[in-house]
Amino acid sequence: MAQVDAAFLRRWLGRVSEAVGREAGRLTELDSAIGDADHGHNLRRGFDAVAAGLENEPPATPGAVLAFAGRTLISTVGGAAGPLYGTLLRRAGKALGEEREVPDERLGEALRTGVDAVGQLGGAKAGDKTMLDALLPAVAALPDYAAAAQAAREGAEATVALRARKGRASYLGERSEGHMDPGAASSALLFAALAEVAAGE
Amino acid sequence: MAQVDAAFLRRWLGRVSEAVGREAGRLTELDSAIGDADHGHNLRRGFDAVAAGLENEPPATPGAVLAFAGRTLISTVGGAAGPLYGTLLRRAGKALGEEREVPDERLGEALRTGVDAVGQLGGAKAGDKTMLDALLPAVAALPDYAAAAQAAREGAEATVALRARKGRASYLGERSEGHMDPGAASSALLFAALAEVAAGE
Amino acid sequence: MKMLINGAERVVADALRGMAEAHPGLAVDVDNRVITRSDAPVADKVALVSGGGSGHEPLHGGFVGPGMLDAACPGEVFTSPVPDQILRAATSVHGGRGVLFVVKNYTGDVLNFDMAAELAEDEGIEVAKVLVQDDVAVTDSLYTAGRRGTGGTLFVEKLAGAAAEEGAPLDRVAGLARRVADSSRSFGVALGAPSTPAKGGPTFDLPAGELEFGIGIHGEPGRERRAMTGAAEIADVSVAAVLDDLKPTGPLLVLVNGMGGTPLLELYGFHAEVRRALRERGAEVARTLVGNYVTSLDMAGCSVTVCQVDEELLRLWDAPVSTPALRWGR
Amino acid sequence: MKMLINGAERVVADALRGMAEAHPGLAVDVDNRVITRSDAPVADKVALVSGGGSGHEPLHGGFVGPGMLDAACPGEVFTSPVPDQILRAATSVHGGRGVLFVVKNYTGDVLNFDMAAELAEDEGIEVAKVLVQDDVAVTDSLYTAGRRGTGGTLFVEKLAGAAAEEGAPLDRVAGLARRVADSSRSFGVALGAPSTPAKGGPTFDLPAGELEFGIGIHGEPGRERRAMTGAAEIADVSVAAVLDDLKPTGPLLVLVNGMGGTPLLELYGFHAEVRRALRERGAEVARTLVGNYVTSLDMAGCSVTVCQVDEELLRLWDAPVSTPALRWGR
Ligand SMILES: Nc1ncnc2c1ncn2[C@@H]1O[C@H](COP(=O)(O)OP(=O)(O)O)[C@@H](O)[C@H]1O
Ligand SMILES: Nc1ncnc2c1ncn2[C@@H]1O[C@H](COP(=O)(O)OP(=O)(O)O)[C@@H](O)[C@H]1O
Ligand SMILES: [Mg+2]
Ligand SMILES: [Mg+2]
Ligand SMILES: [Mg+2]
Ligand SMILES: [Mg+2]
Repeated sequence: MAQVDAAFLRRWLGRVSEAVGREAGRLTELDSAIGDADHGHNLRRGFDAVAAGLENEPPATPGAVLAFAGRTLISTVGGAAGPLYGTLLRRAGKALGEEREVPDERLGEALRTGVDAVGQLGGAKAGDKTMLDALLPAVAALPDYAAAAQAAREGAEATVALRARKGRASYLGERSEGHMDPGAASSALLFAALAEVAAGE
Repeated sequence: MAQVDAAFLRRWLGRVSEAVGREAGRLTELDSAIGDADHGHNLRRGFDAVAAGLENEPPATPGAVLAFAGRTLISTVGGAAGPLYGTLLRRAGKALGEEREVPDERLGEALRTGVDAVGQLGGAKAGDKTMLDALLPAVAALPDYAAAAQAAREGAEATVALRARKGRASYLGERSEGHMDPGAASSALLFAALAEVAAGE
Repeated sequence: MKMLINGAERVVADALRGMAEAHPGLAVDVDNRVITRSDAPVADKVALVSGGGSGHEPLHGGFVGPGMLDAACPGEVFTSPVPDQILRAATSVHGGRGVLFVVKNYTGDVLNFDMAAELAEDEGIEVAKVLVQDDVAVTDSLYTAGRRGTGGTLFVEKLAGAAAEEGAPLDRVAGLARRVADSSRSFGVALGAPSTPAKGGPTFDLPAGELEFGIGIHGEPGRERRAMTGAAEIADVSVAAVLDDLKPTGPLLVLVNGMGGTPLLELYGFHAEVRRALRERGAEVARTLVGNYVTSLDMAGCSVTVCQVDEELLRLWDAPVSTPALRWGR
Repeated sequence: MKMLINGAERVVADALRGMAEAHPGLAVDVDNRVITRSDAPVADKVALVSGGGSGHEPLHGGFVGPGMLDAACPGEVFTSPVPDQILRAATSVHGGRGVLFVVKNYTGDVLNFDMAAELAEDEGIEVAKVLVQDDVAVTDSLYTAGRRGTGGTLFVEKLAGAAAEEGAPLDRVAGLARRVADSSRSFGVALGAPSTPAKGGPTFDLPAGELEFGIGIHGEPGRERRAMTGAAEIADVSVAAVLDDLKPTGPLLVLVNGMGGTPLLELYGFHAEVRRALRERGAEVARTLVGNYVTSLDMAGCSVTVCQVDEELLRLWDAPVSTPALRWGR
């Protein structure tokens, strides 16, 4: 596969919605250990809305799909994850412009732009025990989707040992160590879904 | 033994205070099943005050001992048991008059008068699952102290099967069945202590 | 069970010290356990005195102040106050026009207030009494101690307090209080048991999937256990219980009351269902109160109280009140 | 864990319906989740908008009304509101003199309010923001998201609300709000975890003999676990924490706040100990509030907030306020 179109990204986000629906309990459980026990349920609400919206009025370009998804997350999720994931997808969508098909490399670049925006918005860096610890290695491995999924998973696993410096887990200080960051865990789900959809092509 | 004096009754109430102190948890536990979980702690507060008061300024006549104990219970216990037990002892004390020694029979009559006053004040009858179910058979058996203690114990046991018609246990309707009435249980303690003190003479 | 206390024996005394320092409008006699308006006695006003076991806060101490109670006597947790205490309250707020005792119908409260009334009359104070017995979960018959007093107490204290503030004489205040008591009905539900300091833990066990229907405010088990259900059905049952008993023909005051351990967020949602249920049955609501007013320590649960009012009672409800827990107007 | 709800997804919407019917002084847009004063927009007045996750009631919706907030935006339970919602609140209460956003310092709240501020400014509304970050349990350093906003929010909303009501312009109201935020410090303790509808049970396990010190209001575990102790020691630790950080040189407003699941009886007793601890350290108390104001659902526990005030702030504190949860004056 060398080109992605709007349908591909719609399949991706549909699969994310399924995965988040399936894993909402686990994500909320992770958030209950070092946060406020809402991450899974918030994301499920958001991605349900994304999936429903994409089905009702499917945007025709890859950029429009991501921009729509980003806006929807921003206006339905709330909390920290809503603006962060929303910004990721909105910026990525913007970066893709209006083309009907883009090569894998362009999608990778766009998602890198989105992840950079997450860093700017939240002020977190690699190693702060946030979603970025899964997102950064994942987008670095693109356009190899399978490698990106694996990098995200490993990045999420590696957050277990870290001490949080951003988000509400940082309130716990050293007590935040020993738990996986919920946002990193959900980021891993995003890239697992991307790899699955890519592999299915 | 044929005569009781103030010292005898002070010994009795001192022993009641010990028994209630020891059994406060159990009485409160009984009250928690069909009431509001305070009976033991209320009585302990009251009989502690009675014992302390009798030690500080020991009244010289049997009547004065009981009247003092009754007044003290009324002003320290609260709840249903405070006025009821307080009235029992106050009326019994009044009935004993000013003599320095009275025969067992007179004490028995006085306590019967006190128990009658409990019935009048609270409006309960035998079989209503209250302290009266221990008190009535107990005073009927006086002046045989041992028989009175046994009658009170059996009366208390027999409340297990009854449905409450007075006090807060009555709110439970049939759910009050199967539990011993806490007030009947504490009445059994009173008469057990009386028998012990009498046997020790 | 963990509690924010210094020891079971000190709970009430500590709370009174804390109330004294929190509310400049109250005068608190910690040793004698009497809470009064700091401007008491108010001359030429009927004085209202209430009280009961502690653990129901803000009832009664939180309702002391202009427009409501003149004094409250808190007993030990879930234990009626003693006559000496009630007498002291009565004498210190008596303003020359008599005292009304507002008594919740529990054996202990009735006996202790009656004894206090005798003592007060011995001292030349005229005393009248109103018995609050609004809890429809209890069958009022020869086979019970009669209906319990619960949420309706707030209505009696507010409306009679307003009448007293207006200068009504004792018989009028007492008559009005009885009218309010007669027009009030309550029904309560528990999702869990409260924990008392004396017991050191929950007063009853409630299995995960079950509710207690028809509970009181003292950690007593209820009339009946039912399978856990949603707010809508709990509202239906509660509203049916109070309306079927009251059979109102006029507008209602409604109190949706939290028992202490139910979050206000849930209580508001429950209120929405109560209003729906009242609407479905054609009941007219004049005024509403939602919050923790007549509690049972940390019990999770709620109660619904309604009180039928006419124009006079509605005017008295809207009259100014200035207490720690209820405050409006002027 | 049993809850008085119709289902986790409906909790916030149901509560809003219930608030709408409880408080005639509020206008509640249930669909868009915006609570406003029913007389909004108030012409020629700076408008105050706040919001945050639900589960802290009465914060913020219970503080909407004359003398305090113009609008509140409740998010899902423990989840910041979304920008659209905040924007709608701002546009509907904007009275022509700008809007002040009162934001508790959490990543989610900050991001969503900032996005809303951009959108509002696009629509020509002048927006200022005050960040409440009063919780001394959190080290404010590069290694954290900064201090959380908790009890101090009440002081900011009340005092800035009073200044806005007096007609002060946006920069003055915002400056005053920041001064109050800078002068406020909080410290909280949990005896147990709250249960969220989404999780369906407690958000953390707390063994029988232990306390969480330095907790927030979102069911996060605290900084530290310690062995269970009495109210006196908990007060000592809490008071030391806030005073050592604030180092006050003037009189204080004091909020002794319940987290939702602690009985008011216990809270008053705790307040007595807080006052003792403040006295021992020579702190002067000007005004006090004791109750459940900034809660964490049904969490058992408490927090202590102090705010140093001068004459102007004290006057603003005493100024009339008329909201569901805070009401005095006129
Ligand atoms: N400043 C930040 N930068 C990047 N990611 C962050 C930041 N703050 C929080 N996060 C991510 O957000 C996740 C929490 O999301 P969520 O639970 O939905 O929000 P909230 O903390 O508001 O409840 C964290 O696990 C973390 O991965
Ligand atoms: N009307 C009554 N007549 C006689 N005894 C009663 C009556 N009501 C209650 N009691 C007794 O009082 C006991 C309860 O005492 P206690 O728990 O101290 O008071 P309360 O019910 O006020 O909490 C009951 O177990 C019962 O034996
Ligand atoms: Mg979270
Ligand atoms: Mg009892
Ligand atoms: Mg009792
Ligand atoms: Mg959250």
